[in-house]
Amino acid sequence: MFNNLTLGRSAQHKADLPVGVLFMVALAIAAACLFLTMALIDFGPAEQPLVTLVASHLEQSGVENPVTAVLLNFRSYDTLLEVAVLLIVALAVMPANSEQSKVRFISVLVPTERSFVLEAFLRWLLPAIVVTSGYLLWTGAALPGGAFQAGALLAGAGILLLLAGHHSFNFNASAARLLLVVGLAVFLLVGAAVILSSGIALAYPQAWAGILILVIEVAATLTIAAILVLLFCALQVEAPRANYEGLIKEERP
Amino acid sequence: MTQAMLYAVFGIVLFGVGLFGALAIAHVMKKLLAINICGVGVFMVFIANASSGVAADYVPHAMVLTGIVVAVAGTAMALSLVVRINTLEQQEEDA
Amino acid sequence: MTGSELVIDLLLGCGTVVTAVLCLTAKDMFQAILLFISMGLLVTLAWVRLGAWDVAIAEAAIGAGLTGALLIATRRQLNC
Amino acid sequence: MPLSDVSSLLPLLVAIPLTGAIFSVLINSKHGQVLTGLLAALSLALVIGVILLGLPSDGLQSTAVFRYPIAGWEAPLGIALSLDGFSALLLTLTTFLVTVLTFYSAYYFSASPARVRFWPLWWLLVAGINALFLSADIFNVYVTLEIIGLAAVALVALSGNKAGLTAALRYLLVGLLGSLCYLMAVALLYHVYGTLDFAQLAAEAESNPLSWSALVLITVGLVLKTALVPLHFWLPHAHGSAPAPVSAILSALVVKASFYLLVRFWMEILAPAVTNGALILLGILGGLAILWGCIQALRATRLKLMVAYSTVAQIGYLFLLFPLLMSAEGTSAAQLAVQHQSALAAVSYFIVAHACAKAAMFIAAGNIIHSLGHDDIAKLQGMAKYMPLSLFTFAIAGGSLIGLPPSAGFIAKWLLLNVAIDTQQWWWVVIILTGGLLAALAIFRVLDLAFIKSEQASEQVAPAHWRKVPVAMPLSGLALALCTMALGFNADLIIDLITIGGGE
Repeated sequence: MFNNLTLGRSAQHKADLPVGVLFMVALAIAAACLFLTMALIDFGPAEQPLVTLVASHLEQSGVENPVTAVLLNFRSYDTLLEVAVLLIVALAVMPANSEQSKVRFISVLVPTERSFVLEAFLRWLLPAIVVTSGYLLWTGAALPGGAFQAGALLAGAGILLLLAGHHSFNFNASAARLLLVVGLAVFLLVGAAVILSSGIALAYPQAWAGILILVIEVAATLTIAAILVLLFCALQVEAPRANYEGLIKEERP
Repeated sequence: MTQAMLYAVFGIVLFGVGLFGALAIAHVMKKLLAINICGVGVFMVFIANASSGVAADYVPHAMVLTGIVVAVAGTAMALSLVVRINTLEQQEEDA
Repeated sequence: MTGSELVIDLLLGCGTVVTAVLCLTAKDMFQAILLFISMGLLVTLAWVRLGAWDVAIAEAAIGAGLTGALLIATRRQLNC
Repeated sequence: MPLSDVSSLLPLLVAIPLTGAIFSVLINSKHGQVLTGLLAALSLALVIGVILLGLPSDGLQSTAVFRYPIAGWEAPLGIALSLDGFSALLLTLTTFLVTVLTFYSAYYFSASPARVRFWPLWWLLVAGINALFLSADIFNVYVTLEIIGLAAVALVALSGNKAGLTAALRYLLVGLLGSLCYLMAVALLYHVYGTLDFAQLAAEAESNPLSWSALVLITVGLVLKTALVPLHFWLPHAHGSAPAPVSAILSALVVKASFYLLVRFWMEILAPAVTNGALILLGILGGLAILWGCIQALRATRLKLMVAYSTVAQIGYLFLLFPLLMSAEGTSAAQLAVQHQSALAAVSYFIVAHACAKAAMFIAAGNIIHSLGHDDIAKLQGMAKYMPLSLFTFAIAGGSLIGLPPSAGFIAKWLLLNVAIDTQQWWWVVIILTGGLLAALAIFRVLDLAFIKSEQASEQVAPAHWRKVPVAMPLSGLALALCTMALGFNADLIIDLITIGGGE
């Protein structure tokens, strides 16, 4: 089932298993799903005790949006580990060439081919995106939205910038590496610092909860945006690197 | 059949479709699509169950948000591996 | 639940499943990715129907948008 | 909040490796990263030492479980860390192995450009493993499983060649699928019981169709990650093509992490949903794994692949735990509890013995590759002359895997045999002994070749491309191998620890 992985130029859904086996697998999965469906319907709807618990503790959480309260206060530990997951992926896809750590994070370059539509579009869109992501982050406390949505939006701006061809990013630069870990680092620092007042890791003092959550979210947004742009860069290996080499010679005095 | 139940069933069906696809298809990118579909099915079961009571339960919403980010992280990692393997294969072909 | 709401939910659910199946059986990789993204958007609507606005925004931005962008970028590298 | 006891130290076990990871990203220099690593390992060892000293020492009478509610919210609203004897043992094992392997990696990666990414990923992996052993929340466990899975894949991919990358990709796909099965089970359990906390679930769980479904999904997902036959296909290549310290931690700890979870679910959380038939099924798969792994190890032509297949076999022994949990007719609850305790003690011993021995073996194999540039078994003839320490390590660790006295492997098998005989399941005795025999054949095949003197005197020159390794590298392997010996003489240490908080 997994021994025969094809990267294949063609997307043909060629199976590596005999039809008989596939049929059996399909049958087994269908039977299991049917059983699961019956069991779930049989059990019926459930009233969760957590609904009232979340509602009654929302005031102490420092935010008004219950999802944000769960993500960054009640179950903040999950979110902390989730930022660690993103860091792992960032490290895994980072370009292996560590010799470039002296090159700047963002460099300006002359694009090989210019797209005037995209450029004009960007001039208006970029500030709008940055403002909107800031707004998403800010409203995350009360309305739907938050660090991940804001980070994704900010990353979109970065990717557009990349596509326009005027800039390139070097994720081995110290500034970039700082950006990659700042979310996790701030989260850990805040989590440890509150021990001084409440005695328990990540237990924010109630009066400070709102502001601390915002601090964590801002740092997380930066990290998430940086990591998402890095992911996109990593999958575009050839294209930017071609004019990247030329850039280093030009940039250095 | 309530709305929540309906979506839960669709979630289970998506899970099954994705699972079968992930096992049966050899092409890596489609395997990855299948795994993602499988994940969407799981998320749908979470969210559907969360709305089955009188008031919405926000804890599964938070869990699904975490799940979505983890899923995209895994997908990105797999895709970067695919690209790197492909680059090596092309170098082999060129050599 | 009124009848028209049930129809919307049924259509959304069936649409999601059908798009998923089409995505996995598509011959062309680009087509498969587009179908995957459309499935993401349908699922986003489903989250809205279920009252999960946060999840809907995240699904549209990350689940459909970002994953789609990554998939298309990879496909361009692979030429498949 | 009275947190003056050892539980206040629990978050440190996750925070220290995470901090280590952050500093290894920020500090790019070689010495900085190594220094960070050694400091992190040292502080982990210190913390675990203090925790062990703080544990109650009254053995069987104690039912203490230490809990730490993170963010100050008690379950079910918040997430708790918890520590009992079983997790304390595994955390101690993790800390010990990580310390040795960090020391080894400092040398192994000293000249490799991969070190820049190795160190942060290494510490993130350690954070994931520690977080998993500490977690008392089934969704939190999912996140830790993903940390472990993704970090492990990234570490396997460090080898950078096509075989390594393909193995990593396969490992990743399998891991993602396994995690999703697990996550589906979390959705079901949360729907039914309204909580994610281990203890609360265990108190409320009952035998109903949704519990069965959840147990099946969890088992399929985790068995995939633990690589039990027939779902082991991804393991040999992933473990066989990774850099040596990575192979060592994958075989020694990562597969054990998902096995630990299986034990938690089958013995505690979903115990009411477990049936005798299911226990026997897992046992049969375990038996098959022992035989199949040993046979493949015998047929392997590469040393690391052989060691990896031996892991497949050793995982099989772990799954013999499950049939030994079966209750015979007429056994009282107290008798059953004692039986469970002794079965778990035997398997815990097995985990520790195998972890040390396998890490030692992968280190030895890594040294051999470092020296020779290959690990072709057929070309190892007479190599003992050039790499005496590494091959000596290989021999001692091999002895423990076979189960020769006085090694820890011997005690582990002896304990397992005892439980099998006590519960009158003699057929496992046959399989355990056959497995030992086959393992002996595989290991002596290598040793025979390596220690034999070449017939022709002309071949007594050093092989081409031979490189001397820093003496610290074989020494760290030897230290681990000697540990398996030392544990053989001090069996009580582990068995006392495992009984803490194990009162059922």
